[in-house]
Amino acid sequence: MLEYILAKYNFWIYVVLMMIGLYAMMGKRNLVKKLIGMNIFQTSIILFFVSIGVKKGGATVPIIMGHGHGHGQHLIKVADYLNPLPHVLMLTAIVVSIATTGVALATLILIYKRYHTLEEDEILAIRKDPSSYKTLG
Amino acid sequence: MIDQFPALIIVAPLLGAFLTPIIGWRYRQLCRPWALMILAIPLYAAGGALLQVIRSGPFGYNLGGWAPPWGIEYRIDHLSGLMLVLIAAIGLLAAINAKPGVSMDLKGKEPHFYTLLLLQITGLMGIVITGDLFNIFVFLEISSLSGYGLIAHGEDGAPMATFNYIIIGTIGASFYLLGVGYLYMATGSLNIADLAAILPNLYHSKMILVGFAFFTTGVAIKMGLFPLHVWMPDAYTTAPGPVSTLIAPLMTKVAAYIMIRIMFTLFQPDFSISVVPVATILGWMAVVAIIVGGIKALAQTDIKRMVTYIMIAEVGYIVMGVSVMNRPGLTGAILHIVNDACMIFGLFLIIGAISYKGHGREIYHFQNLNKKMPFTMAAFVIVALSMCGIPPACGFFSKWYLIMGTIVAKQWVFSITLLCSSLVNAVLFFRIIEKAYLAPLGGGAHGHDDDHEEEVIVRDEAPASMLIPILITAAIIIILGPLSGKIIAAVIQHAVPAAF
Amino acid sequence: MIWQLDLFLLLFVIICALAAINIKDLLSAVIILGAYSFFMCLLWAEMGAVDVAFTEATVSAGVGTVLFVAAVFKTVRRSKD
Amino acid sequence: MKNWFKLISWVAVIMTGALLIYGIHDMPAWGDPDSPANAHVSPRYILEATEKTATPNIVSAVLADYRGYDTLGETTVIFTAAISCLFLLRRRGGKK
Amino acid sequence: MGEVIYSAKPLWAVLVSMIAAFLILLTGEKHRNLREGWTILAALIKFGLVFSLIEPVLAGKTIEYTLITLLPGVALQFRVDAFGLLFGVVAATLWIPTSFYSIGYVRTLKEHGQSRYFFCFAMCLSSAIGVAFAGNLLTLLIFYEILTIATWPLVVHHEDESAIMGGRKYLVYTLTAGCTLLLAIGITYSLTGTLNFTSGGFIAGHGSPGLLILLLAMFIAGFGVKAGIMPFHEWLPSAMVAPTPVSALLHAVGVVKAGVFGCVRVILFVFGPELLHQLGVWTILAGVVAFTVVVAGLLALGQDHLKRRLAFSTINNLALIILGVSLLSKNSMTGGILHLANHAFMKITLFFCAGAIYAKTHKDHVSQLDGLGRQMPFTFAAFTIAAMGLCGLPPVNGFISKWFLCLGAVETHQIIFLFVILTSAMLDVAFFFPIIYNGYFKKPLPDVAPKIDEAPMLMVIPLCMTAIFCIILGIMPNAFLNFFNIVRLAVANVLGG
Repeated sequence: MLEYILAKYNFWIYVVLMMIGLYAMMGKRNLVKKLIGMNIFQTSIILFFVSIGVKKGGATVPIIMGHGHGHGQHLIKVADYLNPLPHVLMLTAIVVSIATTGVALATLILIYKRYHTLEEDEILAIRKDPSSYKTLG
Repeated sequence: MIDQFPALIIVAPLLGAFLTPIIGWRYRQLCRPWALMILAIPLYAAGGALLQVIRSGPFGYNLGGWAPPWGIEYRIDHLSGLMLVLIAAIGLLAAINAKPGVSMDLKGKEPHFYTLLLLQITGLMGIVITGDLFNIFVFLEISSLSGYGLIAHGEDGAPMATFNYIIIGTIGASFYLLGVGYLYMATGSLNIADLAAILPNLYHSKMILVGFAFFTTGVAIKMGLFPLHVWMPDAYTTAPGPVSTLIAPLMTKVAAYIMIRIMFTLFQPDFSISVVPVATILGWMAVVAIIVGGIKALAQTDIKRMVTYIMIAEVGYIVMGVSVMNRPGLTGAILHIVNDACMIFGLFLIIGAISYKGHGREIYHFQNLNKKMPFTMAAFVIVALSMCGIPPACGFFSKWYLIMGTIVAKQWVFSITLLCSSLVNAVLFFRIIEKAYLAPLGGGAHGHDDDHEEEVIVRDEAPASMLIPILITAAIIIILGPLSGKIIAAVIQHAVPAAF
Repeated sequence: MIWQLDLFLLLFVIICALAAINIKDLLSAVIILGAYSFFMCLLWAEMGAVDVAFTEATVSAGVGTVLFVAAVFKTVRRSKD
Repeated sequence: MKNWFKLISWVAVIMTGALLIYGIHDMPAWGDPDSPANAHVSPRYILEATEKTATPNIVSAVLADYRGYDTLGETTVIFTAAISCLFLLRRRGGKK
Repeated sequence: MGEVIYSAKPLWAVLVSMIAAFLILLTGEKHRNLREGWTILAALIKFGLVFSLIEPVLAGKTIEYTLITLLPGVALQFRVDAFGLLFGVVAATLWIPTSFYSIGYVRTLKEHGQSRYFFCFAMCLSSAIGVAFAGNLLTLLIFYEILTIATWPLVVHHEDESAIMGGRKYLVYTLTAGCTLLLAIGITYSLTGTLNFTSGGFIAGHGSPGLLILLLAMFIAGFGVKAGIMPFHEWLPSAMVAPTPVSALLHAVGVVKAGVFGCVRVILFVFGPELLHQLGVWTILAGVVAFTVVVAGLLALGQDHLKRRLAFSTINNLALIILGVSLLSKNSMTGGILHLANHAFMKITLFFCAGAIYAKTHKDHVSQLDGLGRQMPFTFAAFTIAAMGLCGLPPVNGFISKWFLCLGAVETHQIIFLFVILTSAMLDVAFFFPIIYNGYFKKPLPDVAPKIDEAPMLMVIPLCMTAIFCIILGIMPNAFLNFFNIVRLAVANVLGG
């Protein structure tokens, strides 16, 4: 069993991270905490993708060195280089995640301007009963 | 020219979006004509592409000249052609409609609004046109991000609603991405056509099952299928008028499109039937969605919120059509995507016009509205009848196919649910029609004697830029109905997998 | 690949993640999130995804943290949970 | 209400986790060079990218060329986010 | 069946009043005469179109027009056969007097919302003709639903509490019925793959007997709501709050007849006599409607409100029509289908009379009519003629249809149904003759004018015309419109003889 876990430990870690992130997004009442959870959640997916591209047995970074234009093409061996595709995808995913975070933070500032708090339950209370706003504000 | 249509559909609004802030920087008034002009291009190209598909079958377009599994392929088949035309048409009409609403709610931010509108359309069209799973994710995020920005600018509760939408929407998109990851891990490919060829050998792999589960959950979040709908009513109710008009009809429908793609193009139908009981689960979720959506809608007095709950029920219709797994059901689902987009669009247009004229959105505000806004209300009646499934409006025909699907599948509970739901819709809409057209209850007829002067009610119609899209949409709703036979023969029947 | 380093990084990542969502002071939480991102970069670099690691270091650990810190300064530092 | 909400989120988290763990069983061994992901599409990038695009970095080659439209989309995402933030944070009704 | 003619005439017969409806809406309240002109013009054109169809149909031809394909094997299709033509002719003919009468009625009472009123009226007629000429179940359903919706504004026309409540009840009943029909038609389509009406039915041989019986029940319930079959009749008396020409239209021309028409279509052209004999359900069906016949007659006795009494009489007579058809013998079918036409003429006369009385004197209860015959002799004469017809007395047309019904009941050896028909005639006598007697012979109430003081000519002339028609049709059933021949042909088509 231990061996089984160790064989794919990256995947296990990503599952744990994902659960942490998901829990923070759903269970935490503070909006910043939710965003932190979102970041963890997204990075865990990136970790998952990067793990897909790993090749054991001496594969290196997918940068081909020392070959001029097309010469020596026969020297390139697939097994020597890591799978570049997941890396490409994840570059996009990182950018997407930071963009989402940016927009979410902008909304966060709007929310704070309006309610002067970032706790979800307090905001809900204010929305239900606008008079409680003054006591908190 | 025709060969470049697929690229044109995406590139034109994208470039347009990049240029809009530059134009708006100095000449703010030019933003709207510019956006309209830009939006006409994809409509034209999408129409041309659809005709091309009808004439000579699906075709692909390799971006950058790289062959499909390696490069990104844009693929237009019957289903995506239809969706493209739908999105482009609704986008254009929504942009025409936006003018008065934007100048009222979003004064001084026209460039931003039109940029985000164009980006939204780009994102939605990109989702539909691309044949690459990861590219769908990218476009999904473009449309979601522009949606977040637009919605957050709405009335009082909007930022909070948007924040929830961002959190839940990100979970949805990430689940989708996770699904892509699992499929990539199992097959090594991201191209839908390529995957569809590889996958059948792997149907019993647990990775595929998990990937499929994440796909469906992610997409279900985006389309607001019942237990995952929590973000939807708040977001669409609080969004500014022109924004909900644009996003509400399209976002859920495009998500439904992704679901149909995944279940019927990416996976073969027998995967969803024999390997996973997902069809049955989805069907019962749809039943719950329809019932809960209907009940919640009945409980609302704010008509905009009511419509969002109706949308939840309508999403249930589409999912139900998918879940019965037969030809009439899927035909009905696809037809309902089109029809429902038109109907919901019409409803939001009308609500937008009514709020623009300063009338509230509560049902009692509709009193005597037929005298103030006769054309708007006439269009409302048409949309309402279509929602109740009264022929010859288009709602009847999609409902017919959906019911046929449930009958063929011998799912009687589903059939009864659909029928009851159209009765619920009748209650929902006739109470408003009654309010708008008839004298207040207890007031009595005011016609028998002309002795007492009626209070003079001045006609106060919405401006032309709002009224024209409303009337066009109403006309489309009527025309689509009798034409549905033709649409199905020309387009939809080719979109249904041959296995059915 | 050195599995001890690997394991150490993975453990650290998880500890940072747990800390980030449990610390009541939002500024510290955000800084810890930056550290989390940084450890993640190391992990990826160690797995050979240098481009991803660089991007993550600049974008997430860099820009992201800055954005978060700015937002926290503009709003409130304390959190209830 | 708060406890109820926490319970829901715990259930959702555990269900997701269970699903993920269920999926791990059939995964190819970590770092297997012959796993489908490493064997189907990507070899061609490694073999021909340098030659066809004249870039030593395969990741850049794929990013900018093979999947160029993903990158275009990525740029658009940034642009969208920037415009969204501007749209939200600029003062309402500003007269320029 | 004989040869098929392809002609757009049925389509135009439907469209003409729909076009008129929009012209009416456009013309609006300001040009009242022009607006009413559209109504009359459309009515005349429609009548001409439908009339021109009689000859070819009697020559054994069928007129077909396919508009657009809706489903594989099912088109939006008009097909005029003898039975459909009968309903079409009745509706088109009666629209003319109703139009004149309506104009008189709304102007006398200075009704509000007249444009809406005439718009909906024209839409109703359009869809009624559409129902009559529909070539398949789906087309029938489409026009049937349009009819439902177009009638609603007429029912709630007065916009007071009872009107709105009546309207709600009407909608609940008819829309639920529409859903039931939709389901039934869906099942039929999934069983047979076609929906085209065929003389003698097309569903035989598809599906198990149990399913077919369930299907028949759904169809009869769906159409029966509009036809007022008990226990689905509740909406009909409530809908009496509508203006009288609307009640006339509801009861004589359009709505309820569309329900009866649908029932008969289903019985004869979807299921067919043979299948019903096989299934052995016709006795149950006949029993249910026979029950409606008797109970509606009894309930009518208890009504003091004139229009409510007429409403129950309508329920009674409609059930009689369906009874005739469901007995499935040649004579009973002839009687039933003929009664569909005859009842329309008689009942519209009665409603016209009730409306004329109300418009003139604002009286609408039976007990208020004492001695009114002296003030309004023409109205009362017409009322008497029509009432005699409904009781089955010669020489009014009701006699002929009831005679054939009785013959049919004898033919089937089900004496109980003969008794039912005779009892209903007795009940008719019992609830109509007191009105006539009171009107002529009782001491007038103080507010009755001593001299002749009739309603406006626009109302009296139409009601006299329809009354005279009742007598002419009673003496010469083939006069003008060849009703009897059409009915014979329809029955012969069904029975394949």
